[in-house]
Formats: sequence, C-alpha cells, structure tokens
Amino acid sequence: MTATLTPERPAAPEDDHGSGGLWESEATTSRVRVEGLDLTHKVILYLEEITVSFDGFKALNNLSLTIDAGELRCIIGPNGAGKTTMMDVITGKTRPDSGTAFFGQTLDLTRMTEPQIADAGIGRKFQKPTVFENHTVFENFELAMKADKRVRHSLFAELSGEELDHIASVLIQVRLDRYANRQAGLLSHGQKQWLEIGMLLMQKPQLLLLDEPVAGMTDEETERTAELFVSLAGKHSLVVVEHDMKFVEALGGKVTVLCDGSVLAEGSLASVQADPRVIEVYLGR
Amino acid sequence: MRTPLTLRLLQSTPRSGWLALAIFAAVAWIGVPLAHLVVPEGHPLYLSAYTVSLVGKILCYMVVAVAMDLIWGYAGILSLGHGLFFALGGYAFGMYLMRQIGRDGSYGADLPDFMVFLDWKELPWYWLGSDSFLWAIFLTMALPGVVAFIFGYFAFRSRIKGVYFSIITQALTYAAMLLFFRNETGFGGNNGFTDFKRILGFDITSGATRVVLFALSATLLMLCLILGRYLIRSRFGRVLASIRDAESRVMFIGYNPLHYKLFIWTLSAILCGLAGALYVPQVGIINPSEMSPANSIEIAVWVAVGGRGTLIGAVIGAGIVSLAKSFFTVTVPEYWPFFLGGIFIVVTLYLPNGVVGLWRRLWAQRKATDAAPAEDPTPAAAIKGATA
Amino acid sequence: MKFLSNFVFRLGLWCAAMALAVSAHAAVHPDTLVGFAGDFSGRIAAIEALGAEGGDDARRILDALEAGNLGVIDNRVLIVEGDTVLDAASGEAVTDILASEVDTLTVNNRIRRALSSARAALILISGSQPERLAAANTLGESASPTLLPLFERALAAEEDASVRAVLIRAAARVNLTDPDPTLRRKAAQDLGSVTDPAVRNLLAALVGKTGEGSAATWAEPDASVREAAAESLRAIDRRITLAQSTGTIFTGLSLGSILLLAALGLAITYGVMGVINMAHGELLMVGAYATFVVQGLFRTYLPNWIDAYVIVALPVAFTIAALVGVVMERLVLRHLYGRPLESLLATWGLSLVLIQAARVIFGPQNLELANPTWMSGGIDLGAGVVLPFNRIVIIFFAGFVLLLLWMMMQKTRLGMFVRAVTQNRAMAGCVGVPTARVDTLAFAIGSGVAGLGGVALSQIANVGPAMGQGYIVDAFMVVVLGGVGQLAGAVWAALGLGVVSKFLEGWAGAVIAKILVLLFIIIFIQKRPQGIFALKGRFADD
Amino acid sequence: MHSRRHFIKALVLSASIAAIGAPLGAHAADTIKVGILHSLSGTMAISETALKNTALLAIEEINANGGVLGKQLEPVVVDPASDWPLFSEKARQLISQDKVAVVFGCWTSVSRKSVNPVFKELNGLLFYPVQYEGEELEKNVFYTGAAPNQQAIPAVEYLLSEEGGAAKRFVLLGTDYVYPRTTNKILRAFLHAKGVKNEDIYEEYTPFGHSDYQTIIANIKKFAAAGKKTAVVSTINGDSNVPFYKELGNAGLKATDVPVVAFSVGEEELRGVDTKPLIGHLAAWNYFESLKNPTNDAFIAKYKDWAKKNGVPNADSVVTNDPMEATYVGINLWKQAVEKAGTTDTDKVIAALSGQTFKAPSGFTLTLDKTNHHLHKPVFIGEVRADGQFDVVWKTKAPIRAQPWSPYIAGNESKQGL
Repeated sequence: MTATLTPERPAAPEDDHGSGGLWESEATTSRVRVEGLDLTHKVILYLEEITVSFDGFKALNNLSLTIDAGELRCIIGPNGAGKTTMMDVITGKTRPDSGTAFFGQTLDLTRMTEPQIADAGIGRKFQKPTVFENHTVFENFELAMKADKRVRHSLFAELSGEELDHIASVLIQVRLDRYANRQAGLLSHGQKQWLEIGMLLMQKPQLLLLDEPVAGMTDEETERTAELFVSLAGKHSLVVVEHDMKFVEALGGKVTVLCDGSVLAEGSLASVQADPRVIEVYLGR
Repeated sequence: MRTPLTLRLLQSTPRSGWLALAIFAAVAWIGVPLAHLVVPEGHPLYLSAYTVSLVGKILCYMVVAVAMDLIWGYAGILSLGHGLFFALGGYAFGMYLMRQIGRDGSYGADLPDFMVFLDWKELPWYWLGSDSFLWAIFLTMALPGVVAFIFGYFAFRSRIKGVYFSIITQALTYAAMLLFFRNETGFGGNNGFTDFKRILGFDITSGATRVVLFALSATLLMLCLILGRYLIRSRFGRVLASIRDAESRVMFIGYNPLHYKLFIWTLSAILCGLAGALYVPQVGIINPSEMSPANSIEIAVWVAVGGRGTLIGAVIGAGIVSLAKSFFTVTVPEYWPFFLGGIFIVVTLYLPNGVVGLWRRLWAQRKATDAAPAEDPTPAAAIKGATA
Repeated sequence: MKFLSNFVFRLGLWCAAMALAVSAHAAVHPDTLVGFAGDFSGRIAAIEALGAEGGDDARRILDALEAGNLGVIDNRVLIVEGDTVLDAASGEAVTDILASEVDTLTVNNRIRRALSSARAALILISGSQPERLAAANTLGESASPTLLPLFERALAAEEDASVRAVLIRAAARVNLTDPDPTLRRKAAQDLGSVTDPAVRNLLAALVGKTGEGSAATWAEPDASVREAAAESLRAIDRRITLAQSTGTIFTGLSLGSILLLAALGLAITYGVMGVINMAHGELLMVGAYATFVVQGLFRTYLPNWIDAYVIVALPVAFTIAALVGVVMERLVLRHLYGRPLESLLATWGLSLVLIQAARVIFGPQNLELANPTWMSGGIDLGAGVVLPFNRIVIIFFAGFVLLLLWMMMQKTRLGMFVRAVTQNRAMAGCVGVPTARVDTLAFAIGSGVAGLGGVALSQIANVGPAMGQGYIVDAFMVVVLGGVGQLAGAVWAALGLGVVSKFLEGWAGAVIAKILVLLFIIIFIQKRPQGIFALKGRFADD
Repeated sequence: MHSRRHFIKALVLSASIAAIGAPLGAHAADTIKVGILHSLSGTMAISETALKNTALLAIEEINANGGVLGKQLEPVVVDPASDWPLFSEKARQLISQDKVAVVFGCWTSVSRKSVNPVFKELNGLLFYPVQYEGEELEKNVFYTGAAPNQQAIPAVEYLLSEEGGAAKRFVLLGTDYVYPRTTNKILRAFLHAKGVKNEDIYEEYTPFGHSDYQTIIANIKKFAAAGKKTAVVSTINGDSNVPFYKELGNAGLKATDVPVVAFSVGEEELRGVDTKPLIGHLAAWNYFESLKNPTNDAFIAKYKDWAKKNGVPNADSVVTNDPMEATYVGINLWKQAVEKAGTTDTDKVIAALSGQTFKAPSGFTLTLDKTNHHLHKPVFIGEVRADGQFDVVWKTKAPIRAQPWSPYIAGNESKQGL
C-alpha cells in the first residue's frame, strides 16, 4: 500500500478510459491534460509574482514562493497576510490577477479547475474543518479515495478489496477506526480535523496544503499530528499554515513569514524569529 | 470481480420494498383494469373513469415529485422551473396526439385546427415527424433533456447556486410560458392542445386506453423509484449529497460538481418530460399555464410536504397535496386556499422533514430504546448545507 | 376628395347658422334648434349653430345637452330640470308635458366633440385668458376652413400674446391650402413653431411629389412655399425627435421606478435575513388595499380633502404593511432563518392565505382608486408625448423612499446593525447586536416599504387580491440582478431593466421584449453569478 | 428498514386515492343536481365569482317558484381554481360522480376547450355564458354569450359610421391569446371588406398581466397623428385593463379624439377604474346594467338583494353585466327545456332547447337558434359614464343570429349548424 504513496505516480484518468464522453468534457478552460508530474528540478510548486486584489485591496502582492519536493514548509504570518488567499490560488479557487503558479515543471495551476488540480495531486485542508457531515467517516474516506472521479464511474463504482484495505489503514493512521460508521457531523472538532487529514491522505496527494490543522486540538492530539506530518514529509510535500509556534517548532521544517501579501522572511524558525522585521510585524501591532 | 448490475439494482432496494412494489404493480396492472373494465358499475369495487384518470394524473405528479426530490432533496438544487420540463414533455407528446386527430378536427383538414385557423398551409419544420409515435417518445425525453442540459451547463459552470439558481429557473419557465402563449409560436397559443381523439389508433376516451395509460404511469413511477433508489445508494448519490453539503470540499478532492449536477439535473428533466407525456393524454389538455411559475413552486411544495431527501416522501407529498386540492376545491370551494396555504406553513414550521419525517419521529419514539439510525441525515445540517 | 366635400358641407352649415344668428335676438330662435329633432347630422349642425350664435341662452342649451337633459317630443326641444320641463328656446316652463315623458337625447363622442368646439367658439371671444387659451387650443386641433372667420375675428380682438400665437398657428393650418402663395408661405413659416405630428404630416405633404415617375408634380407649385415648408419641417422634426426620445427614456425610468418600489422592500428582507419572501407581492397588495380604505374614509368623512388621501395613505399603508410583516416574521419566518428555500414555501403558503383573505373580505373584483387631481393629466411635450403626473410623482417618490432608506441604513444605529447582520450574522450577534430584534425591525421596514410601493402601484395599476402576483417575479429579478443585500444594486437593476424593457418594447413588441429581458437576466447572471454588486473577497461565496 | 415502511405507505396511499372517488357519488333522488364550474380562486376569480353568484340566484329563484318537474334544484359548486386541467377533472367529477343534470360554467376559451371532450365523452350538458371567438360548435355545449358577429363586428360598424365618428384608421390591441387574435383576424378581414387598407390597421399584443402601457399608448398616438380619424379596438383581457385605462386617461387620449371600444370591459371591470377620465370610451355588449326596462330592473333588484342577503363583500356596490345576464338566461332556458322534455336526459333536453325563447333582462325576447346552439342576441354599444355605467348610444333593432363560423375566415363558408 505504501508504495502507491510515492510521488511519481501520474494522475491521468483520461488515459485509462479514453477521452471524449459527454460528462468528461471540461467546461471552463481549454482542456488541460493532467500529465505525469515533472519534478526534474526537485521543485513541486512555483509561485511567481502572484498578485490578487479584491476591490483594490491587495490580498497578495507580488508573492513568490517555491516548495521543494518532499519538503515540509510552515507558513506563518499575521492575520490578513494572505495565507488563505495563497492557498486559494494554488487550488484554483481564486484566479490571480497576475503572476504564474506551476505544479511541478509543467502544470499551470492558473489554467486548471479545482477538480483538475485536486486530481493532479494537490490536497487541501480548510481552516475550518470541512467534512461531509451527513456521511459516515467511512463514506467520507471512500469519497476522498484516489479513484476515477467521473460521473460514469461513480454510477457503477464498487469498493475493491484493495481499496477497503487502504481505507482501513488510513482509519488506523488517523485513529478513527473506532468511529468508522459514525456520522461525521457527530465527531468532535479535533476528530473532524483528523478526519479531514485522513481524507487528504486517501487522495494520495503529492502536495498537501494544511490550513491551521491543529486548531481546536488537545495538546496530545497536536503532538500526534506533528508526528504524523513529519512522517509524511519526504514522501509528500507539505505546506502548513499555523499560528501555534510550538507546533511549528515541532514540525521543524523551513518557515516562511508572509506579511501584506508577500514574503517577509524565510528560513529556520529560529532565524525568522530573530529577524527584526518579523518582530516588528508581530510585536508592533 | 464486479457485482453484475442487475444484482446491484436488486440489492439497492430491500426485499420488503420489492414486495411492496410487486403489490403496487399487481394493483396497477391487474386490479385497476379489472375494477374499471370488468366490475359492473354500481358494484362497491367498481372504479369510475373519474377515479382512474384522477389517480393516473396524480401518479404523473408523483413522478415529477420524485424527479424534483432527486435534485432538490439529494443535490440541494431547488428548481423553480420544473414545470417547464413537464410541459415540454407534454407538448412533445401533445404534437403527436394532435396529428392523430387527423381529419376529425372541426375544419376537417390535415393540419391541426389552430394552424388552419392561422392560415398556415403546411406544418412548420419543428412539427416534422410529429406523426410518428416513436419520434414523439424520443422528443418527450430529448426536448426537456436538451433544454435542461444547455441551461444547466451554463448555470452550473458559472457556479450559480441557491436562490440565484432558483430565480433564474423561474425566469426560464416564465419566458417559455410567454413564448408558448403566442399564437405564432406554433403550439396553439393559450389554448394549447386539446380535443385529442386517438393514441396509436386507439380511442383515447375508451376504458381500455385509460387503463393502459394508468398502468404506464404506475410503471413509470415504479421505475423512477427503483432508479432513484439505485442512484442514491451508489457512490454517485453520495457524491451528490456531498455536493449539497460541502461543494468546495468535493471539488478539492477531485470531483467536478458541474458534471454531477448536470447529470442529475438532466435526468430529472427527462423524468419530468416522461411524466408530462403520460399526463397529457390523461387530462386531455396541455397549455402554457403548465409553465407558470406558480405551478413549478407547487412541485417544490409537494416535495417539502412529503419530506425532502426521501423518495417516498416526494411521492406521498404529491399525493397529499393533489388530493387535498381536489378535495378542498369541492368541499370548501371558497376557502380552500386557507387550508392549502395553512398546510404549507405548518409543514415547513413543524415538520421540517415533511410527513415522512413526522412518521419517522413517531416511529423512533415508539422504539425509544433503539439508537437513532445512524444513516439518517440530520435535517438541519442537510438544509444548511443545501443553502450555504 | 372626401375631405373637400366635408369642408363644403360644413361651410354650408356654417353659413346657414350665421344667417340664423343675425335674425335672432335675445332668446335663441326656435329654428336654430330644429336640427335637434332631426337626424344625427342635424343635431351636429344645431350644435354648431348654437356655438356660432353665442350668448347665455346658447350656453344654457349646450349645458343641458351635455348633462343629458335635452329632449325632444313632437319636434319640440325641451330641457328637463328635475321634475320641471322648460322650453329650450325660450327657457319658459312647459306644463303640458311631464318630465318622465321626455326622452332625452343621447350624447355620444361625435356630439361631445361638436359640443366642445361650439363651447370653445363661445369662449374664444368672451372667456378669461386661460379659458381663451384652452379654447384656442381645442379649436386649433380641429382647424378647418369653416373656423377661419372665427379665428380672424378672435385675432382682431385678442391682445394676449400666448393666445394670439395659438390662433395664428390655427389660422396658418387652414391657410396652408389657401390659393394665395403669399398666405401659404406665411402659413408654412408660422407652423415652424408647432410640435404636432399632424401638422408635420401636412407640411411633409407639401414638399413631396404626387404622381408616378416622370409624371410626378410637386404637391406645392410655389418653390418659395416649399422652401419655407421644408425649413419648418426640419424644426418640427428636431423637436419631435427630442420629445419622443425624452418620452422613451421617461417611460423606461417610470417602469424602473415602479420595479424599484416593488423590489426595495424585498432587497432589505432578503438581504438581511436571506428569507425569500414569496408573500412580498401580497405586502404590496396590503399597501394598496390600505390606500383604498383611506380613500373610502376620505370620501365619506372628508370629501373636500379627497386630494390629500394619497398622502395620508402613505403612513397608513406603511404601518399596516409593517404590522403584517411583523406578524409574519414573528409567527413564521423567525423559525426559518438560515433555511431560505424552506422559507420560500412557507411564505408561498402565506401568500395564498393573504390573497384569499383579501378576496373574502373585499371581494374578488378590482377596487377603484382615483388619482387625485394633482396626479391626473400630465406635461404635454408635444408630438403626442405626455409625461403623466402620476408617473412623475412616482419617480420622485421612489427616489424619496430610496433616500430615506439610505439615510436609515447609513446614518442610524439600526441601519448599522442591519448592515452588520447582512454581512455576518454570527459575528454581529457576538459583538452584541440584538439580531432577533434587528430581524424583526428590518422585516417590518422592508414590509412597510412594500406597503409604500403598494400605494404607488395603486395610482397606476389595478388593485385586486392577486395584484402582488404580477410583481413578485419581476421584483425577484431585480433583487437577484442587483446582488443580494445591495440597495445600489437594486437601483441599477430596476432602472436598467426598466429602460431596457422599454427600448426593446418599442423595437420588438411587448411580448418578445418581456421574453428577451428574461433571457437577458439569465445570461447576465451567468456572467455575474452574484449580481451587479456582488460582495467580493474570500467569503464571497460562502 | 425504511424502504419497507415507504412502500407500505405507498400502497396505503394508492388505496386511499382509489377510494376517494367512490363515496362522492352518492346523492339523493328528490333533487336535480346542477353543477357550477366557475373559478373562485386564481386569476379568473375576479370575473367568475359573480357568475357563480348569478347562477345561485337563478337557482334560488327557480326553487322558490316550485323547482323543475316538481323537484328542487341542488347547486353543486366546485372551484376549478383558474387551472385548466383542473377544469376537465372537475367537469368529469360533476358529471360522473355528482351526476349533475347540467353544468353552468367556464369563462376563458381554454377552460371551455379543456372540458369539451369530457362533455362529449360523458354526454353532459354545458352552458357557456361568455362572449368568445367562435370557430367551435359542440353538440353538448350551449353558448349564451356573443359570437364575434354579435359583438365585435357591430361595434366596428358603428365606429365606421358617421354617427360613431367615421373612423378611417384602426388600432387592434389585445392580450396575446386566442380570443383577441381570432377576433382581430376576423375584424381585419371585415375592415378589408369595408375598404380599410393594411397600412391603416395597427395590430399589437401584450402579455397576460401586462401592466405598463406607456409605450403602446405612445405608439397609438403616433399612429393617430397621421391625419385620419383613428379608433382603438381593445380586446385587452382582465387585470391589464386597469393600467391601460389609467394610462389612457393620464396620457390625454380622450374619447372624442381616439375612442377605444372594448369587448372585455363591462360594469364589473369598470368597478376597478376611476372612470372620470374615460367618459365616452366604448364597450359593445348584448346587455348593459343601465338598460331601462322592467325585466332588467327586476333582475338588478334581485341580484342586489341576493348579494346583501349572502354577505357578498361590498354588497351595496355590486353590478350586473353581460355574462351574468347570459348565465341567468341560460339557466332559465334550461329549466324551460327540461319542463318541455319532461326529463333531464341530455339528448331530450338538447332537442327541447332548440327554439326556446326567454324574455331577457336586455329587454328583448331571446331565441335559442334551432341549429347552432347560440342565442339570437341584440347588440348594444355603450359609452362609459362617470359613474362606471354605460350610456347606450346605439343598438340593433332586433336580435342578431350568431355566426359561430365567421364568414370572414376562409374555409368556413360551408359550415352552418351542427
């Protein structure tokens, strides 16, 4: 099972089924074919000079950022720094006014729709845990599972034994095995966070975007989350937005500080904490 | 490796459900024909033509309600324009029925009466093939389907949701109604199509024809229920419910909601079209008022009264509201809007899950010791999701 | 040809009348009235004769005819006044005939038209300045050669410049066909200051050719007359174009203002509470019925102040509609917050109940609401374009209501609360905004505004139980097009829809225009799924 | 688990649906049932409620005089709610469940078209009391309202006459549906026959419920400015009349300049309009409340009494109008025919109806045609008065025979009776 978590697996469902049918045609953009991810330069995500403005307010201002393959990156920054908008840009929810965003060497994220981006291997966890509250934990996982996600397939889809195993293993991984048949809406806040992380894992993404993943968790849960993320790094690339400095410290990766829509500082946690500009932004407020 | 589809179709409905369907089928296919055609008039078991066509009409409404429930109850899309698809199906089949009149119209001409009257010398191009039964059947599905597909494609692509979507569906059906009101449009204007004589050569007013139409309506309803049941039990159904509850999440795990919505939307429109096609010969008229916004709202009301998100709820809702309307308009002709309006208010206020929800609550109270069934969606959350 | 023979016929009648007039002295000569006993054209002739004769007696007889009190028995022309019967010519009482025996003459449009000309002719010489002006206008519209002597007589005596101007133009219309080219040229020049399409057509006929191909000849043989006519024609066309485009824009604005009044309340209730109020149309109906009740009270108790009823109806309609709104909110909608699509069904039920309640209480028929005199009639721009006062008032009224609402939203604490709740209900609740009270108040205000809309609608459209149904779809379109919770959006959407509809209607007819507008809305929403003024930013589609 | 309950419920439901029809059929034999099929809710309630009232009044009156064939009449009132398919359902119910002997009802053409097949199939009897476009003749239907030649054509003839203003140009304005379209088609052919050319006819339609007549009135003014005498023929329906007439009044189009003759505006419709600016505009009907004759005085008095007694809202301002008179006449003709036939059997009553006469409130004795199921009716042209009533300015000397198949429509030459 773990073998399939390696990042070079291409995500190109069209190749398996042929292109064309009614339900497969893409609407919003000219067709963007999702090829295998090209990681020749060991960089999984490029953001270059991204600018996004809402009614004149620049949520992102010439933001440039690169994430290496297998890296675990933490993004911190005061409120309104543009963290969530950055995630919106990466996942296709918001189109930048200018700038480029590439996934690997070849996939232009600004020209892809959300489902295409998700299919290409970017998973996202929202700031507020967003799970399917009317479905059971198991069904949540089943839906998130990497599979052919077109209508035609969903009409006749059945779970194979392999897929059942995969779900079971992730259930254990995120410690929800005892709640597999509980309705997601009935879980605690922390459990929902885990559930969402688990759904991300079911997607087998190469890049995970995690927006405040430990908000509302107990200290113990936070600690376990950190362990999980660290174990994922290397096989996956992770971008974690977090306010909890203890958690950031526990993750131990490179830290990027965003402020007013662009990068203020980058480096280890200790180095950015010593940066006078960062101190000013945080303390001067 | 895979379970055969037929088996899965069978599994999607439990054995008791199949039993109930079988009894229903027996009543519709054998009981009603016997009671209407064989039992002599005056016998307590005799079913009058009035009852057969009334129930036949309501069966068509029930199909529409199920179609509505599929998109509103399960996908969270409230259409205030479903009357349009129903009417389009009705018109498509009505064209065939008009052609079947032949020269028995009041002008004794080959063309339908209203065309003779407009001085039209030949059929307009869009009436081509309307004398063929098969073409009519094709049109009853294709016309609503294509209209729904085109409209849905653009609307869903633009991510029009919630009230915005509801209102533009209303605009759509309203515009279509005005269009069909025009004599020049070529569908009989305000009078629409009436005075049908034959269907496939059979006298449309004969008892046998009526019974066949009834049985077909019942069959269509059963097929709708089985299909609906299968759909909502499949992964497709779960994706649909997920779209209703958290559309953005669905997108970020790689499903394209456009395709899912479009599929169920078009399917729903086609089912409405079929219901319309069966409705027209049973009530004997199709005219543009079927497309009026009020009629479409009424369809939503059926589903709400019965209980959104349960197929049987839609069926029950359509039955209760239609029967209540038929009943009150006779017993309290001047006051029935009070009763009907009152029902809508009470149901939405006190029965957020409709009659079926009430039934379940009572059932749950009786079996208070049992845990609440886990797969029951909590209504509040479902509704919140549907409208967020 | 037909025209000419008509002129000759009229001329003959006129001469006869003049002859009679000379022979008559104090009272009206009975011969003048003989025509009343004859056939239809005889009656017309008699009326014209009376007009030419003038004097109080003639006026008395014309008054009696207009009031339907003039009757004929055995060639005797009589006036019935209550139970007494008078001889029309002498004005003396007649005792041998009972009032009930007299079959009074029917007044129809032809007679009424002849009456108004005759009366105008009477007034033109002897009336006050405004009366003379009105009379000159009336006669000018139906200027014919028979009237020319009258115009000349009046011009000779007239000193008021404005009346003279009208008279000169009226005479010019007749002189356009005079054999004398000088007179014709003068007439063509005089008519340059008119804005009447009928005059325009007369002039246009002068500069055109008659006949086919090479055989064609100028309708007007004299080139200088043609030149004068062409110049006047250009001036008239300029003014007609201006007047008509003003008219089109005005009709669009007017429709827009009505849509706005119908939709403003909805914009508030929908914006604040996300409640789709299908009974909104019925709140308009409540406002209109309140206006009806106020009108009834005025008619009964304050008949002299009847013109003020609309003003008094405003606060009444606002209050009643607001109260109905509060009741609706407290009893039903309160329990449906956050469930907009369900609120749609409950309010649909409410609307059924309200409509039927109106039907049971007031009856199913439309109710009659009269425009007060200050809202009747309109500003005549010429060229057939009239801007009716009721529509002008409603445009300003819509602006006034908008201003009031805007002030309330921007300058008051309640307005601040309402905006806060519109933007983020949960957060507003957290910082201490009493959301439940704000909801009730906002709903009351929205409903009250709908009531005001109802007052406005009662002045131009029908008032009946189902009147609201006709506006609800349009109101929704406005709100959705404008963007939910956006007053500015609603204004743009309403005015835009109004002007676009009217432009299309002039071009494609009312039915197609309506269909096109609906399709336009559907397409527009594709482009701007959240309306013209959508909230932008990260939370826009949450 | 659920689904079993669902389907059991479904069965129970369908069984109860099946059962509901049956008990309604029971009825007592000592009365004759009479169906009244007029919308009491929805858009048509505005017009049809008064017809239901008239029918009840006539039935009460007949019962007070000893009923028909010694039996009392029992009215069965249902509300088809302005919903056309519901009309046919209710018609079927009245005939086959309630076993009514006759039905009085319908207003719109589409409602009549909706019930026609039902009456034919079940051999019922319908009296239809409203002026309509003709082009129809059903064995089971009696038409007590006017055919186009009993309303529209005389009205236009009047406008063409010297007395009516000698109009040369015509605006044909209507709501976009069958009655106005048909009437205008007939009128256009008629005007052609009278030498009016196409460029002197301006035809315009508005959607149902249209409430903004600014553009159309501006167009009428433009059209009227061409120098020839212009008249407007309005077949605007229902609620749209109020905004139309209000706009007309305020735009300064006076009846003396451009008269409007309407075929769908009567006393009841004018109750919703301030008529002062409309004085002189015209309507053509076969009856006006303002007609002075003893039968009409009695009819009006009876109706006003009835309205007061039965708590009709605004009972002191109720009016009578043409379709009400037609309803009243229809019921009485039916009563006479039943008495003549000695039975309520449909075929015998139909036979007995032919040639029946009745002294109508219009002051004329109306005859039911021997072949075409229409009444011979007098035509009156009325001008609007300030009090919302009409002054009759023209009337036919004698009742006119109806031509349901208009000779102005091609292909109708050979059609006469049934």
